[in-house]
Amino acid sequence: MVVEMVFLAPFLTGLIAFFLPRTLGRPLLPLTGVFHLMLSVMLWVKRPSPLFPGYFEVTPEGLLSLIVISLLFFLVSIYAMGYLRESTIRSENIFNGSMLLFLSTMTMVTLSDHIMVMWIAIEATTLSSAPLIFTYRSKASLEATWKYVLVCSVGIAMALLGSVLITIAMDIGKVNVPVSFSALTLNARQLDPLWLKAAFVFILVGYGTKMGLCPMHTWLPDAHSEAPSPASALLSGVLLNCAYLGIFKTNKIMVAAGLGDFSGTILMVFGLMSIIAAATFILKQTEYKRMLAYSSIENMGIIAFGTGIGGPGVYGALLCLIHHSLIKSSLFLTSGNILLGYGTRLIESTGSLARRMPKTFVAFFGGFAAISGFPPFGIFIGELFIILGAFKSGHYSAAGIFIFSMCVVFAGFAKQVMIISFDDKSSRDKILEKQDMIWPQYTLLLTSVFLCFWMPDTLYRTIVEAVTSIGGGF
Amino acid sequence: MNLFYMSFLILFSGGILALVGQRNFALMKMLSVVSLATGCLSGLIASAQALWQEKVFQFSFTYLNHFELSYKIDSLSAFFLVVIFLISMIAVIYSYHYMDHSENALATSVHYFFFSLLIISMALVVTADNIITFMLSWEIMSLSSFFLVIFDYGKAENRKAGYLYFIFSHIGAMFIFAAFGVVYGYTSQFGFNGMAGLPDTVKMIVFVLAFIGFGSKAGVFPFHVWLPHAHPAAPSHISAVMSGVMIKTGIYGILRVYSLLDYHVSVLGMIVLVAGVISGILGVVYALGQHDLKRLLAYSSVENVGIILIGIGIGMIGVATGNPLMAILGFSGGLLHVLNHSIFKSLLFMGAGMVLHKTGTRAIDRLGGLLKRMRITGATFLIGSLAISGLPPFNGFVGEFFIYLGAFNGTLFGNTAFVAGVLAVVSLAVIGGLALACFTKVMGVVFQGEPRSRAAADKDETGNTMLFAMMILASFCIIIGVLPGIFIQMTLKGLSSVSMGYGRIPLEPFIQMTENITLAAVVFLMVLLVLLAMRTLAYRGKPVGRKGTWGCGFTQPTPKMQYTGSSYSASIVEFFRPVAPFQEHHPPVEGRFPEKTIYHSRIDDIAERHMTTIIVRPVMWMFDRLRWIQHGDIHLYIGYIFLAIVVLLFFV
Amino acid sequence: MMIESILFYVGAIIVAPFFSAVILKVKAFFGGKKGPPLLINYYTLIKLLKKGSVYSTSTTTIFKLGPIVSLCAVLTVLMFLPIAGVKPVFSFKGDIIFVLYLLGLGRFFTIAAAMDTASPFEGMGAAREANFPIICEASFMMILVLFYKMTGNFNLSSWFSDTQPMTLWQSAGSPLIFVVISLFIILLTENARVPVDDPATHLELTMIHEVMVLDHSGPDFAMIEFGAFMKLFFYATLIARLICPFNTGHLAVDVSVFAGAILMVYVAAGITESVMARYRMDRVSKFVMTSFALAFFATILTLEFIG
Amino acid sequence: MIYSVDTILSLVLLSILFSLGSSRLTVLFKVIAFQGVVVSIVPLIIGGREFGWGDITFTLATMTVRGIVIPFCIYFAIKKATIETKFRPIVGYNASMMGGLIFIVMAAVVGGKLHLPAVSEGKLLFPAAVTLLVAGMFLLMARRNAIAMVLGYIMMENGIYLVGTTFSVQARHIVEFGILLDILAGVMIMAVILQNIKQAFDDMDTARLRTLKE
Repeated sequence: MVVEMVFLAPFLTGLIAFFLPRTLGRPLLPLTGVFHLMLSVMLWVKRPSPLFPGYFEVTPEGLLSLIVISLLFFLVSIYAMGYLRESTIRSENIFNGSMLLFLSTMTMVTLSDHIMVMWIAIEATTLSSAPLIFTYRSKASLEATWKYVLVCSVGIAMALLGSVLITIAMDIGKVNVPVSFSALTLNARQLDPLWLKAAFVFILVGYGTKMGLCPMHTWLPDAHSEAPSPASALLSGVLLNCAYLGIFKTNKIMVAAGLGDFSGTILMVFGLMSIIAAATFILKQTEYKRMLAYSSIENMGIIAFGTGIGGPGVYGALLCLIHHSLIKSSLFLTSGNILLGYGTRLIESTGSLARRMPKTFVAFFGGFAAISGFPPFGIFIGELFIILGAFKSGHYSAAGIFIFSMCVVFAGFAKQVMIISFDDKSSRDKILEKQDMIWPQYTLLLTSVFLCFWMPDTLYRTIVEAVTSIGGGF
Repeated sequence: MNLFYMSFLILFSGGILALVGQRNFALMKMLSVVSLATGCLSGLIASAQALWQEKVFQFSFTYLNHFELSYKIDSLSAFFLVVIFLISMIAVIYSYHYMDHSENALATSVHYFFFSLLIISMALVVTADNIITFMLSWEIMSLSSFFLVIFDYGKAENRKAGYLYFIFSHIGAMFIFAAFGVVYGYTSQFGFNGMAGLPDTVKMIVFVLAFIGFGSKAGVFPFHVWLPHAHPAAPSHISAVMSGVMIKTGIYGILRVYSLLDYHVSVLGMIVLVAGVISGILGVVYALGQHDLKRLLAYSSVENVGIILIGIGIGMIGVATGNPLMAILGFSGGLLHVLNHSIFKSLLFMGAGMVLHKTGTRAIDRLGGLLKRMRITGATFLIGSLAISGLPPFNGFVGEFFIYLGAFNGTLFGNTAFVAGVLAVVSLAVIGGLALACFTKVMGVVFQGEPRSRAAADKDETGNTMLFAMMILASFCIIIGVLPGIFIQMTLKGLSSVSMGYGRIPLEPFIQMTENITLAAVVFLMVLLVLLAMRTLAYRGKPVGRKGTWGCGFTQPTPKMQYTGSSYSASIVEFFRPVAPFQEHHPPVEGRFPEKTIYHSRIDDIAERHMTTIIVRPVMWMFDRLRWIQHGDIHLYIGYIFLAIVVLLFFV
Repeated sequence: MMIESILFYVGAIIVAPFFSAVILKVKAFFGGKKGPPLLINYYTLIKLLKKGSVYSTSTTTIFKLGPIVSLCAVLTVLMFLPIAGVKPVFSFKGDIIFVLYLLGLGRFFTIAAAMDTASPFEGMGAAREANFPIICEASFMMILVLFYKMTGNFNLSSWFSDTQPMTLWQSAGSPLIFVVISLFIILLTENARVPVDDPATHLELTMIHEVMVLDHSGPDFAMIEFGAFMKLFFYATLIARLICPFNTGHLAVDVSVFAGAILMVYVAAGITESVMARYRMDRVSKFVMTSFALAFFATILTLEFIG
Repeated sequence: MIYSVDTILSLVLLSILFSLGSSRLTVLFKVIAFQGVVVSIVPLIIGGREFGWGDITFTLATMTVRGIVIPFCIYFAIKKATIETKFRPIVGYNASMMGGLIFIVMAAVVGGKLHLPAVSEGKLLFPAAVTLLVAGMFLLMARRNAIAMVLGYIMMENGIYLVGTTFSVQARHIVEFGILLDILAGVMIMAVILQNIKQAFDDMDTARLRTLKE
């Protein structure tokens, strides 16, 4: 068992998938998914040491992301089987291959420890997901891909510069260790603070672009809404986590270097801005997939905010991170059902979902309640801790803005969801719902419910490990 | 103890059964009604025991490996548990015949599921003993009740109601989050215990935040806007539970926070009192102006929450000014009114449900004369109306009587207590008068006179469980009204866990007061009996005829000529015009042979009206100003990245 | 003592119709007429009791219940009333609130009975009956606050029995005049007298109380009338004790002084009716507000004194 | 040695100004290729490091990719006719050039104040790197032609590369190579997108790519 195997395996199958016809390529997705899930679980249980230490490392936050990615990909791949059957995609081999490469690169992000390797992996996620967004080959999807690739590449280039600045900080501080997050965290005090701060700024803006923090979020609604739903689910569900991982690890160095206040404040500001931006566009949204995309921006804002305030907030942020992945991907998959059923992305052309697609409705509304922070879904606990943490750290006005903008987001979101679910439009006919395009969502939601009440001890300890590593906790 | 677990288990299984058994409608309904009712009954017994013995139960579970879900049933919780389980049980019984649309089996079973969740979560809210537990139960309560509100989502107004309710409950919850956040910020523990040790200004902030949060659930003006929309939208027994019980969890929250903070200054009491006065008076004025039976009842809930808050406010000021008698009278009056209101309000909603069920309309001015065929409904509704108007010898009077005594007691003392007392007394009097007007209107227009439309004509009452439920509640109204002793003891026991610094409350003086009420009520009933006997004597052998109503010389009366609800309330509403803008719409009657004309009137809720202009529009405007950032131009998108870096580099 | 109280109670019930006739007599005097005999009300009651009744087809049991409950309410109320300074039959802390709400109960049933007939005129009367007393109650409560503040007791007997009214005057002084006026306004309003209502008008549209009982007949109507006499007596007693607060301790003297005082009240009501016209309906609210303002004013003024 | 580095770098600065001031895309292509070659060589010739075969191979590879493969990859993706279409830029050419000049001066001043570990060996290194970066960014923001934007991105990457390889001593070839591969792949994907844009819209104006908005 080698750590690197986890991302090499999907990489290989991905390469193969490019050359396979659709009949063979399609089952490859869930197969790889299962295999990957098995590997991830083994990784979790055994925690082996990597073949290239210094480049790769198994960290608690990485494990958390990895297991989420794995689970999600597996469920999404099952959904994708149904989705590909229902919708017409011209070159499916590219879709399949890109999905697998995407999985591989995301896995690599979670396992990488070297700053540059991390950057390479994150940039690779951009590249491997670009074809996914362009799947439908429409003008709109072309535009979305163009913006996605260009904005993200520019943003991530900033992160590269930031990474370089870290090495400069090392040089000035005369630190001679591998350029890996773990080594740097240990020696953070010796790094030059000025250059470290500059590096953090660049890395935050860079990976923040990828994560969807306002004002660098601009590509996100376009990309997430134009991609086919299984891809959107992955983009929103886990890709954002990967970018967050980069910020998280850098923040770890900052905290270790005693610059936690600086980085925390910046994270909080960006978090709040993201929530406000999301609120702005959710309020009068006309397309439901864009609405979900903005909701992702909101949640990334929440997570950034939580990470920024520290203390219980970090714990809350990590909970939000996990649950947001589960729930948002479920929502995007559900939006795929709606898209297939109604054939439109416009909110006002939908309606009566509760009557016409009851099963989809349950998944959709459950997802909505979950993402809005209602129990028994996990985001509730996450948001609770973030709010408590914000008050604990004395950021009263920030907490006020946070709560206010969350309320606005909720008002907007609820309005659209009410329209989609209940509005009485002309037709009341049932729309056929396929079983295999329902239960992946249910599984995701139920996982979130489950994790809201009981967590395996190892999961809890891993989260706490990650939380304490950036100075969070109770 | 085990009984509590058992009742939760039965309740939950009832909900699950409903979901599972939706294919067989009759069986599903039977099973879930029986199990929900049994669950409520066992919970009722358990909580009544807990209240009576004044024992404190505590239990907790590990939650998410590190935290605790802890529950504590002290006497205050037990008091509210009694109310919750009692009313829920009766509402469940009522629902058996009310939910009789078998073609709607799926919706019905889902409704039972969420109903069971609602009961459970309400019970958990009043027993929760730390922040996480409380918020968890609170949010589940909001969510499950939301689903009950949009039960009939086919109607646009119900969807609007559900939306409003959703938003308000979320925002309210956020205020409570904030209150607890402040607490946590100072105590760094999730338990409630440290709250008494907060600095004074912080206590003030916490209380105000919590008051807004809980007030929005309780329906305190001006946070009540959702209430008149949501309560009518739900099925009637759910309206009964929501109006009767669920909004009381807000009251519970206020009391609990007050008790935990252990902060006795008259300012807090004044806040509560003034909020109560405003909700009370405006609630009933708006109720008076409604044309929709269930909306009217919903506004009347706002009024009664106002009365409860007046009681609590008097109690708080009593404590703050060192005036134990005033305090206990106020608190116990308020608590008793919690019980009373839950009884008569659910009774009235059930009556309204029967009317709606049979006639298919909630419009007051389309009804009339129902009493002739719906005898039990009418009689119980009459009792409910008398009780809600606070008239003796019914239960509504008892609670108000205690609040009056407390308020009058307050007038004996220094400035704050005096002002509070006078304010409470006068406003209670006004509220009483208005409530009387309001419910004579309902009785008179809906149940008496002649049917105003075909919908109301010749409608019988059917559904034994519905009638049974109403009769039970009506008898409670009389029992509490005549024999309030035991119930006052309940409230006093409930109060014993509210920290006022008095130690044990002596029961005797208060029992004495209830005995007076009993005496007076018995005297009244005796006189009534004598008079009835005399009346029978007076009519013995006398000719008794029946004829049409004398039309003062007009020979062709029609039911349309009757005084309508709108005309009945017009002059009173007119008096309150500044706070209840009254709008009329009727095309002028023109020409020698005028066309048919219409008349339409409504009164606006100023909170609702100004909510749009003061909050919603500015917020929308503000956010609209931000919309340009997503303009689609990639050059500027890249510019944002650049800008972000440049700005941040200034702070390095 | 108890026997004495009950005797006075019964006595009050018996003489109440007589006093009401005084008003008619006064009005007749002002109109330059001879007027009905002073025992006219007894004749009317007996006449009504002898008759049968006709019920509207629209009515239900509530219609029959109305007169009984309202009469019963007033009968019960009188038990708490100290008549001529004698202790009442019952008395407890806060009895006055019970009394006021009992009167409210009576009003509820009067209104309900009126609404039962489906007559537009009775509905109109009912609406007015529901409207005007709202402020009356508030101002009554204001007066109670004053009394309570002065005496520290909270029942009718502690304010109106024995020499207590004297104590009220001593501690309150001249502001109590405001209270008397305020109470008089309440009396006029609650009992449907001019200028709030004109029981003798010939147009149903302008009536309040009388129009509500249009459809009652026979013994039912007798009960209503009887109840109205006693309600008037109740309020008149309160005012009489205030304007004539003396108590000698000799029962006969006290009773005659009380009788004189209460006669003054009735005459005053009669004079008011004779010299004033009925207000327009929308002015009535303002008139009633005056009583509240007076009571409020009195309370504030007095509090300045007792401080 | 120092002398030659600064000479080359001044050429680079000149080329930046040139690229900002030119309306012709072919000029831009040449400039990019030139810069690619320069930034690949500079690390080799500064610092007086001992360099072995590995370094030389790597430098050659970088040079090939940055100087030849990347520009040509885009060049061949688009037909020549399209390349020469001109659009009015968002910021004018002369203004751009003036801005570039001012920026170079500013960068030189700031660079002088910062005490970077490796900067003592080439006075123009910092200004050149930063200017490359900012000029690339500027092209991204100020040119409406999609191709010019991609070229701007490449210029920016060149700047970052220059910073990375010259100011830090921590370079590892395998990592550098990974980065290079990423950029190459990125540019190739952009080339594909450019191709698609041309097919779909028949020109390269980014104004056509503004439909997705709120």
